[in-house]
Amino acid sequence: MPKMNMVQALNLAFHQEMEKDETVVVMGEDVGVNGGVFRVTDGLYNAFGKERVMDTPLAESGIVGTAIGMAIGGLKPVAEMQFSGFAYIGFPQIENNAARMRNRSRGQFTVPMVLRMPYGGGVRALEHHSESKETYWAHTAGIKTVIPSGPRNARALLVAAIRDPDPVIFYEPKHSYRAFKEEVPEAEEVMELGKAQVTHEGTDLTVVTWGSMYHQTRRVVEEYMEQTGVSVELIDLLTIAPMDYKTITASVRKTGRCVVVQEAQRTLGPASEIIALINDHALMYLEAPVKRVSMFDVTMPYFSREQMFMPTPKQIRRAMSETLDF
Amino acid sequence: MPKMNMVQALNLAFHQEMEKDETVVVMGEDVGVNGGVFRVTDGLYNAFGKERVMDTPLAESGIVGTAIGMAIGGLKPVAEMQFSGFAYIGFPQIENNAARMRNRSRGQFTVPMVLRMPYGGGVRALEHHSESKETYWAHTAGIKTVIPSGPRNARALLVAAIRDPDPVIFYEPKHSYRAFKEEVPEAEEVMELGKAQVTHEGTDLTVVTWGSMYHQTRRVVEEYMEQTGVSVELIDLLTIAPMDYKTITASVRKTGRCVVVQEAQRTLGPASEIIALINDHALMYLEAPVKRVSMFDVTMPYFSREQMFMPTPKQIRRAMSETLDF
Amino acid sequence: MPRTKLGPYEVEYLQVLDEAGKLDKDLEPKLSKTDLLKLYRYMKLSRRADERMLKLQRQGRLGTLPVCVGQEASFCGSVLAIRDTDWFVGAYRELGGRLMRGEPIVNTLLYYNGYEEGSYNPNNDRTLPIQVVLGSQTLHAVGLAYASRLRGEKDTVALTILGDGASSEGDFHEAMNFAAVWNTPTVFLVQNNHWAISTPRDIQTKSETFAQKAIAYGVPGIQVDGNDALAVYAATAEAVERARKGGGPTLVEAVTYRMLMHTTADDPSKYRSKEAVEEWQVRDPLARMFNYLKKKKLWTDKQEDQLEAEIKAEIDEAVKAYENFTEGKPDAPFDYVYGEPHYYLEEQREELLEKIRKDAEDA
Amino acid sequence: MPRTKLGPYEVEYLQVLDEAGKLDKDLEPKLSKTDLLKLYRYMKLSRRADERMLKLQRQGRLGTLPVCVGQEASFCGSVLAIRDTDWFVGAYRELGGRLMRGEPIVNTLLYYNGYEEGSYNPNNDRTLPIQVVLGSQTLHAVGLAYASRLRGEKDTVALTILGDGASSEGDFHEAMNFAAVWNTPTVFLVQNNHWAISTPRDIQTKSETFAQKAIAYGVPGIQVDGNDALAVYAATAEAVERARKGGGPTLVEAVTYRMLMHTTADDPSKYRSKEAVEEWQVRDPLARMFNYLKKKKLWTDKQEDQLEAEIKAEIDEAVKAYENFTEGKPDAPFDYVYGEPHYYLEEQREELLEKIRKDAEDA
Ligand SMILES: Cc1ncc(C[n+]2csc(CCOP(=O)(O)OP(=O)(O)O)c2C)c(N)n1
Ligand SMILES: Cc1ncc(C[n+]2csc(CCOP(=O)(O)OP(=O)(O)O)c2C)c(N)n1
Ligand SMILES: [Mg+2]
Ligand SMILES: [Mg+2]
Repeated sequence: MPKMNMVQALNLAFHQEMEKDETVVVMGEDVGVNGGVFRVTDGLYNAFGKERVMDTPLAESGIVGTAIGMAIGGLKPVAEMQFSGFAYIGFPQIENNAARMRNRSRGQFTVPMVLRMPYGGGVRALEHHSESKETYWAHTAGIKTVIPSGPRNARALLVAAIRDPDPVIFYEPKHSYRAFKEEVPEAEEVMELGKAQVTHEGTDLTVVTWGSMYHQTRRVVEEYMEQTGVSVELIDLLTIAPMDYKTITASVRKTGRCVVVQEAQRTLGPASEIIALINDHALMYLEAPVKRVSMFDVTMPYFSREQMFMPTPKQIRRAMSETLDF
Repeated sequence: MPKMNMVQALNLAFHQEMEKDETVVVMGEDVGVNGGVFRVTDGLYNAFGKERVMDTPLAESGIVGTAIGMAIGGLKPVAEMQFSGFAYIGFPQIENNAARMRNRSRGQFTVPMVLRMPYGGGVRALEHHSESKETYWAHTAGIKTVIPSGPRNARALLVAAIRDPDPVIFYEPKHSYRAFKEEVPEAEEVMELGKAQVTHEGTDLTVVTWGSMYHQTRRVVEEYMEQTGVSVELIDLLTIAPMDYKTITASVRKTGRCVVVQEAQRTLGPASEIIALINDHALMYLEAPVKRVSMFDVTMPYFSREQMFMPTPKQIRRAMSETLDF
Repeated sequence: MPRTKLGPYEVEYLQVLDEAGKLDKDLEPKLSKTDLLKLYRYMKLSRRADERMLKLQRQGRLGTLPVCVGQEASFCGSVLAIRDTDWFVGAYRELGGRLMRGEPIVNTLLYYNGYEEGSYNPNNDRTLPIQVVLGSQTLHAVGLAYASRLRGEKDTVALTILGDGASSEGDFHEAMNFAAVWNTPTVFLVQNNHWAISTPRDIQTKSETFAQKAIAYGVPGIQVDGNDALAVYAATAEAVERARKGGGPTLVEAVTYRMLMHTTADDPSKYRSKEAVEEWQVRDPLARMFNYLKKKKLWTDKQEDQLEAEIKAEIDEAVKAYENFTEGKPDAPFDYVYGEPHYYLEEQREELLEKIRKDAEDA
Repeated sequence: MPRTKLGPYEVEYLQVLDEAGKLDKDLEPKLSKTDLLKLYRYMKLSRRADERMLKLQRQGRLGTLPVCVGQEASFCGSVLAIRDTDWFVGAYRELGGRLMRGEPIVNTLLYYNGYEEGSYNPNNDRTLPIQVVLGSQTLHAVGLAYASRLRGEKDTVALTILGDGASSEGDFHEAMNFAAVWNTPTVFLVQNNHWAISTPRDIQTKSETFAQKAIAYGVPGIQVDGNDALAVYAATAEAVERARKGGGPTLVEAVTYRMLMHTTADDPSKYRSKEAVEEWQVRDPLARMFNYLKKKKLWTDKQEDQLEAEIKAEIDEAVKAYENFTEGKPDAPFDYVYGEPHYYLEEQREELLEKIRKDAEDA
């Protein structure tokens, strides 16, 4: 199997899906000739032409709103917001229209679109280029919010998102775009949306995370297990909403202890929902409070202070120890 | 003391505050000559003139964006979004600018503005007129999200919001606009933002709610106490963010049991954060899972089905019983 | 050297049949008798349906609703210019236009009584539901037009309607711009009825016309007498024709007037004088068409009476159907969250059903 | 009867000093020697600072940054037309304009190294920080102008700068519209540098000019040669003058060119040819000013050498200050969440400090 980074894996998904299904179109700022500022859509313009790979005017509501029209009209648009920090401009079209068209029209019209956007910190970027605001989307009924963590699942989830009959917000951890490679099969792979993945089975502690926090956390977990012999169950959430809470609560019922690691700000980040679901379905199994490791309730600082505000490996490790020792 | 409904009480706050401070200005769609579609700003146009009470063009981002400019420029704009369901169009200006200007400019510029909007269901209105999406705002650092529950606190909180040095989202429970009257003193009253209120002290069960759910819940609680002799502590949250969690966790430490009633959809509604904070600070005091009573994870249905999807009094009562009997 | 001028940029103005009934023969569109009578019929149906709904609302039998009285020429005239296979992307103040698209009257009644069951058009799957979020639909029309072209439907167009107020929204700007840059077959019709709730047109924009906003996007713009159904038809038909031939989008401004309240929740006496409204009474689009048809010998008073009776029966029937409507299943909203079920939503559906059961038991 | 025309609507075009150095005496603005030299000085300072920052960035000593090379006439010419007490509301591609507002070079360096410490202007409290969210600042300029007027500052104006790309955002539309309706003293300057990252101007809008977008709002529009500092100054000064006198907003389009990459993260060879850029080399705004000043006997080669040396020293000093900058307290972001402390935030501040402490201990 060829080894690919996440950008290459996403690009592969595009090439194969657009080859297979000519209703798939790609649009956004600089996604065409330039191949996207992160090169995720590289080569598509030449391969599929400017009618299917559109460099749009600079207007996020316009991109989302026209994509909604295209989706209703029989296409499968995959629109890019250049950074998630600018996606709020497209948010009204998502909340007011994309998320509601199926209900509003009693199923007569549907919006099979994907809205991709790079999110998250750690890349020394300017203001608005480092946020993790998946909550805004996950709190919106009628859409799905998906966050891959590595090249292989990014590719398989993007294919699923494109084929999904509903609007999917596809949050791409930009920090992981080129951070590492994985084997990605040439042959098609599709993962189910709305399902979390237990990547490491364990019995003493459940750790839940997603996106760019996944790999950082995985490294901490693996080192910790090696050094201490503790058995950790690690869950990669993959879909934020609708949430596969059963995978989490089944694990917590087994381990009795849980740490959630999120890059998002604390108040009303996805960890809050995970804790609420554990409360609903597994409270009496808890032997310690669920520990949340998260950004603080501040605007993401400019990059000189960014790393300090995001979860750090040592902090994750301490959270694990404290939860185990509680 | 005169008895007033919430619309009258808010109107009183405006008249007094605008009289006292000539930098306070009011703006929005139909807030001037017409006095607002709910008449909250009635009479202001005649009293203070069109320069301070502006009927704006129909553009929510424009309203919020120009209000931000006014606030930076030394005014205290109070802008209305006609319904919270259209406020998403102003959301990018709030997230990208209002919430960040203090940090971005290291305090050189601040945005003392209030963004008022009626929210919530139960008034037989059209699509987009019945949502409770306080989470979007509460998950945004740098702003405050405030929800009054009755005429008296609405007035006192609006005054506080206008005087607050930062952007305040002021969610008005439209269902309670004219539902009942309270005594509201003519003399100025100001309540502190960021503080919850224990409206009924009790020892057996904590019930937390806010906004238009408060009065429905209060009635259930009072009836329940009368009929069963159970002692319930009822908390009116009033500010969603920054959250006064200590009032909640102190209560739960005492009662060991908690029900949260929210009109918002379940996933990532404020109840999730309340549960997470109880987990953080009072988990070991819990004798039963915290019970959340909420809307479901669907788009708010059109009004014929709306009531069924919102928390009902009987459902709240059952939640209380189940939590007590757990 | 003087400073140089760029331009001049122009937009057009069109009136065919003026308020005194004077017809400009040169500009008269070539409409068949069938089309003319269809146009008139739907204008009338729209008016009568509005009147009935207003009555039902006042009796507490419908929720809040907008009426379209006075604007019939504008939405019926424009919708007449498109085919059933074209896309129609309206707002909410174009009842007769929707009826021309085949929407059953009963659906409108259900819609305004809070039922999703009424918010789609079972007879035409290229008519988008009522759009409450002002201006946002204009972008959908651009996307739909784009999709049709890309999918090889060479001559499908999308007609979108918005209000004068909605033109202030950023989405309108972005839609005009995308349509122009992509050269999509999209026709934008601004129903300038002079009011956005209580906000008069002059607080909405400083430009003399809405039509001239086309210049910002490098596309044709035309202002028409929006109470002149022939002018609205002619301008829209021309724009549609251009769009079908690959000539891109057009902005049409139909100058009309909102004769009644914004919605039944609104009290216009708070903000406008009776005189302002009376001025427009004489420009009534229905009377104008009636006189035109009579002059053309296409219509008689007897036919008029017959039509009124027919329409009354049609509306009566719809009201009956509406009153006999039996509510669908309470958990229906769960059917329209996602196209494929997710267990967590299914659990919540069960919770809802249990809640309804228990609430009934506890009664 | 023919269909009637509305309009004509016009916008103007202005060039004072063409690329061959030909001056139109009639149009030459009356600028003092001091002002002319100030203008030239800041254009040069901007260019040299850009060049140095680019070098620092390539050495890994700065984060991603945009440079402004080639556009100096546009932002320096326009900023020269406003007073320190006017509001300046820019985007990010107007370095020289910011320097004219008194912003220390070191602040720019800190900003592009990820420090909020550099994102404000300690020497002028009417200059808004760099705005990354395209177009959103234009609304702030309208609100600021409104506030100044309401607070009795009769002649304060707000100048806002945006790019050709940003003009596609809905916020630009809403800002123009609000400014026009409220008649605020706001001057909008579109720096049309032909590119928005890789997106060429023709994919941004179909209109021939950006200036004509003014027509949509019923306000004056003017297109100027954006590499001609005199023309930019003259057009802006005229617009500012009109605004001060209560004449409302103006849209100025400065036609210029982005000579280098979008930001240091961008590779323009992916999407544009060298020839396209070369075409613009001959229109360099600095060379044009240099020749003009020499012809006017206001400048000599010797003065030029002196200026270069001065500027080099100034930049060197800023770089030194930047390199000696000692980081402020790590919890500073907590100081700027709210104006008044809330206990939950203060607890989180403590948590951060403890985390930093423990992370260090665990090392
Ligand atoms: C985005 C948005 N903002 C506000 C509203 C509330 N609202 C409903 S109708 C209306 C006025 C609309 O005026 P116009 O566009 O001229 O259409 P008309 O009602 O005159 O047909 C307003 C402000 C809304 N529905 N959507
Ligand atoms: C709202 C928003 N969308 C997208 C971006 C990403 N982005 C940064 S600069 C840029 C191009 C801007 O072009 P233009 O407005 O012409 O300004 P220029 O860079 O040419 O000065 C884009 C798309 C952004 N910063 N803000
Ligand atoms: Mg209108
Ligand atoms: Mg540009």
